Amino acid sequence: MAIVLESLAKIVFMFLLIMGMVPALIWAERKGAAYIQDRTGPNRAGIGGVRLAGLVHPIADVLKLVFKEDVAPTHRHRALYALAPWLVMTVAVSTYAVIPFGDFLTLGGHTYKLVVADLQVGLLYVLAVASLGTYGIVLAGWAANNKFTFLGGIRATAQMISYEINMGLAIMGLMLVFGSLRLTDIVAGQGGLLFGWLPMWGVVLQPLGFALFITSVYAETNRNPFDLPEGESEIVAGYHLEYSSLKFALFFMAEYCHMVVGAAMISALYFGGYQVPWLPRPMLEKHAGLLLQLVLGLTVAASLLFAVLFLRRVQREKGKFGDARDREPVLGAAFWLVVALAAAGAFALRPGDIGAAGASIFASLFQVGAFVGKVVFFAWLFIWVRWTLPRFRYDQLMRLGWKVMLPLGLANLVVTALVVALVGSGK
Amino acid sequence: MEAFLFFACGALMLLGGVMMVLQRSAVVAALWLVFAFIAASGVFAALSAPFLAIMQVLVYAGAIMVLFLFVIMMLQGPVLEGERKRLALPMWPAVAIPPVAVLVLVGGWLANRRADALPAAPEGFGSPGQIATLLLGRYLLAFELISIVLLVAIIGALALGNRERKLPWS
Amino acid sequence: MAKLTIDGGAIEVADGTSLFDACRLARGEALPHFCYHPDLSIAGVCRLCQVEVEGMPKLTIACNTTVRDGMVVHTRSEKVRKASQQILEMHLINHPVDCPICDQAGECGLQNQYMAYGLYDSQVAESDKVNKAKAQVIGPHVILDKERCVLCSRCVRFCNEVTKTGEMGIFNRGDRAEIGTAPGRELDNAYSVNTVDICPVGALTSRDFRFQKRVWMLKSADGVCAGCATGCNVRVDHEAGRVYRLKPRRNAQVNGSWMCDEGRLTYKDVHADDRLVEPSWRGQAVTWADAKARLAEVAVGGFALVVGSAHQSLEELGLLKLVAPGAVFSGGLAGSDMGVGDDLLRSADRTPNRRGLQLAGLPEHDAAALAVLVRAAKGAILVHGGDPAAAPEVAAALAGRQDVVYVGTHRRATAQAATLALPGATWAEKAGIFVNRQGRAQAFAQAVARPGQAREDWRVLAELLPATAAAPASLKALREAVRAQLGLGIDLDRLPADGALTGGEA
Amino acid sequence: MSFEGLPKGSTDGRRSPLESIYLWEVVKGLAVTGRHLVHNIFHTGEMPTMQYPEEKRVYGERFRGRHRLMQREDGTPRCVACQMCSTYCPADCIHITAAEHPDPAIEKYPATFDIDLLRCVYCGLCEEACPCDAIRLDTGIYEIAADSREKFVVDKEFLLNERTRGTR
Repeated sequence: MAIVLESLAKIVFMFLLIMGMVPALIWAERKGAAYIQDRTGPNRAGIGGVRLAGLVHPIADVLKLVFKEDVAPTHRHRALYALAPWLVMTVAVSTYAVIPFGDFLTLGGHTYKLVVADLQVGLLYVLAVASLGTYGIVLAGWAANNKFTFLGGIRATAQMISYEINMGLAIMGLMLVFGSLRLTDIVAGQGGLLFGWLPMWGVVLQPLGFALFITSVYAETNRNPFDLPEGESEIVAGYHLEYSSLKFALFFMAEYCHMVVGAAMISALYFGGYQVPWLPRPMLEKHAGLLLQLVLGLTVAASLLFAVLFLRRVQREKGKFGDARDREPVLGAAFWLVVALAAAGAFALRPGDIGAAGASIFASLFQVGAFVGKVVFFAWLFIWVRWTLPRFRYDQLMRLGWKVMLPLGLANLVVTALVVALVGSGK
Repeated sequence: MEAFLFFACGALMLLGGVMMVLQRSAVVAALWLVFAFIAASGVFAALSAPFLAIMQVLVYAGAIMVLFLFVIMMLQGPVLEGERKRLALPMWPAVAIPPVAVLVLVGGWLANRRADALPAAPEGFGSPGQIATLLLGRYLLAFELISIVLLVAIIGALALGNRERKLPWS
Repeated sequence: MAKLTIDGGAIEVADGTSLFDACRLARGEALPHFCYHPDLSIAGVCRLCQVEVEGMPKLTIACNTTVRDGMVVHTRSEKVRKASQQILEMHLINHPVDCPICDQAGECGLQNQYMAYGLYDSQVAESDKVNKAKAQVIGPHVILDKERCVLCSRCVRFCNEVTKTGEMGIFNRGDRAEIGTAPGRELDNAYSVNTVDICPVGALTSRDFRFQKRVWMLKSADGVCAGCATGCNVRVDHEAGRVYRLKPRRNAQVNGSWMCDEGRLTYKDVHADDRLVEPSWRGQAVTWADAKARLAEVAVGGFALVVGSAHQSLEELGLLKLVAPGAVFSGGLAGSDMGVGDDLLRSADRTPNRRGLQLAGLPEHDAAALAVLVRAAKGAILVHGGDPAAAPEVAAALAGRQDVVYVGTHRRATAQAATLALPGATWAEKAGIFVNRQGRAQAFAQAVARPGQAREDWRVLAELLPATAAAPASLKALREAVRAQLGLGIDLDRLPADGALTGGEA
Repeated sequence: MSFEGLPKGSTDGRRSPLESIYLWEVVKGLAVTGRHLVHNIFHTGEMPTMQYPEEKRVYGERFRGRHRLMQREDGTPRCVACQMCSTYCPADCIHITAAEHPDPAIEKYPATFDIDLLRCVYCGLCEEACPCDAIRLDTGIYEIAADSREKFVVDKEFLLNERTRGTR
């Protein structure tokens, strides 16, 4: 029974993490795109005049999508049309099962591994589940019985097949280096230092593999510059053109879930996952108190900075709107001052001596934080790339996949195999 | 637990297979086949062979059937008029096959139930390492021969598909 | 014959021709003019048709000059152009130029000629103009605006020469001269709106058409007035499916340039509220598909009695004969639709095609005789057009019968009495031929679209044809069939512009 | 097409080896967008975006906004229902029915004067055509929105009233 509860807790944690990141990412996408394009971005929806720089918009979006009429084409294939969005969403979420979000957590003398399912063949599981994601998109395109969605589905199939192979080749190089298909092994293997100073991350050991992998991940998630299944300019909105309301919301969420999965995979495989460079677990536990104080100190400084920024806005925009929105900078400044005070209070309580158990928990949390930080960065990279690069043409996409990346992947595999055979694996 | 998983997945696999045969629409039939593959992967998992289970999904469901679906769609286009129709009435008895088969299976298992009927899987059974050792050690020759057969098959398919045109090497 | 040179070209015309007509022939268009009218006497008051004749010391007006052999005439010389310009300017001195609110704008002689020859910058300030009475009601159909008048005297001559009633005259002198009705008189003759037609400016406007539509928005179709047996040629002015007015079309053989006021208002019947716009079965509206099914029910044994009407076109009457070869035929109520006639244009017979009825061989019956026929009918009855049930005897005979099919345009007594009423088209909504009291076959064209589900009558009748008869494929084929059936010697599909006589004056 | 003025590298169709790898170019692109992002985060006030309902762009005096009907001294429309505007209107959006005015000096007035604002293309030909200066597009109103098509059809009273905004 305990194992069920433990798994359940981990599943809930992972699910909440992803679902929490989705609205945040949507916000980052919209606001980031706006700032990159010298626009203001979403700033209208607000609660009592507080707009949180557009953060209220995802909530408004959800409300809108929930209450919208579900318009569906008459000539659809009913069952598959209804199935497709759930398939996409399920596949997007279930990938997380094998990704370790931390090393372990010791609570009450019991050690818990911070991964939902530590599969022997975790890496293959990720690939298998990701490959099933194609079905959702293909079926959405086919069942809606519309030429444009259909073309989107066709594009998605060909694209996914092409890039899955490259993704597998890239991962095989990594597998050779770390000698395991178990994701926890791979992450654990990235904790060491190369030549005594360089973190032994996947990206250092497999730079070409990393380039191939990240490109394939972008293609697999259908994100720009590989979002041809959507291709607004030629096929309107591709496979999800005929979906509306909650069904559309599922596709939309699934895209961001895929992004988080992709980001988590990149950080776990090539950027050491939860590993903090130069701070291995024993070091973390040893200097836990110091680190905690450092974190609190930084929090105080950052909150004060934010508070000052808001106070400047208070001064500058006094009575600009003449309504509830004028309250916003005041509330912002107050909030950050309270945070700064709270952090300063915690700092003053001298958390330096939190004991061995506390140190262990702190170390685990710190590692989880490091993992989440990496995931956030790579998720942001997805957005950043989207608003930087133009979309590929379909023939370019195919040429890149089959004529450039496939030979490179094979070469990488051969070289890696030779080196591993000569030098020995990272184990 | 394993036995339950085995029979449940087996039943689902049979259901998938029968439904695939009964479908009028090629696309839906392909999907039922995918369903059967995933159920087969469950059977492998129940038999303590996770590598095979995952490979079943990855290779058959994730790659081969996607290609099939791609080809079907390319040739056929969006939903055809007849595809939304239900199954023809005389076909329905065929749907009864999986439950009957499951009943027979479960009955057989119950009749011969002995605690030690199923030998425990040896350590490392079905792991990638073991399979690799087998494939690249004991069965290397067979493995390579199969590879050659597959290669010949691919070339043959190309030759047949391109019969009208002049092949570059002929 | 006189040979003369006009604008450098030689032309030969009959002796006694006016120079105006000779110039029209030579130029291909008429000289600018206000007062000249082919069906009125020559007044020569507008001075606009002046031409230069070599050998004459001054310019001369063409309308009042008769051609002479060897004349050399210039109509486009600088001198003529300048004269036209100056005369037009004079006409405009006291003209209010209220074209935006003037109904004549768009078909105004002053406007058109001023655009062609005018002096565009007037030398007269608006404040210097002599103001006269505006918008005076001078008769039941006509409104007078004295300011706009250019004193061409056409209306005065019309009242004196055509109707010989003499209501109108020009009063006062100089720039105070103005048009008006004689003291104590109203412009109330039966042809009064013709003055509006001939008025070259907007001085006389029709009360019926006033402000209804700007004339440049109207489209026209050539029609024949269905108001009486005279068959005046008319122009049906319509826009967006609605007829706005009828204007006479010149046909020297029938109506000259005129038509009566009563005939002008016949278009109102086309847009009447009681139009039959959908098939109706026992008073319930049904679709055409249903109506066809019901028809098979009613006319299961063919028709025993077919009643036509003098309101229908010649083609329809001819087709009627084919619908039920063995039936008893009637031309409807004899002596129905009679009014007051006069010796100018109006006939006492207010049906457009009674001669056609006679040509088609449908004898008319009085109410009692028709009632007897109805009672005697041992099969279904087909009534096409007209309203025979307006006569109480006929209505009584029809009452209670469940096999009466009516094809017509209005929901009147016969439509109410019929079991199945099918909507046909009025004269404005179909093409056809009427034979007038002279026996002259005249074609009219379709002007507007049919309302609701109404169809062309001949297409409706073609549905009723027995299986043995071939339905005509087009109106052209139908005309040919009718011509052959009635033994007419004229091509009904290509009638001359002024009609063709079918034989013998009535 | 002329390529004059463009840097040479972008016109000759050949790429340097570094450019052909593409990845380095991606990084350069990311640097450009990143620069904009960071700059905008710290200089939110400098963006050219207008906060629309609060801030409004000032249009020139010749801007053609929603129509209005001019009045005589007594408040009746100047329009004499000559239908020049509806004749000239390329969008066929003006519908007038004329009627007899009791004053023979005015003679004709519009009984109804409807403009379908959805059909209007704001070309201003109606005010060009009007002989009485009765219709003008000088209100400067451009916020024309409503929740039903019927509300976009505005009538004489609406157009005469100087206090009306947008649509009905």
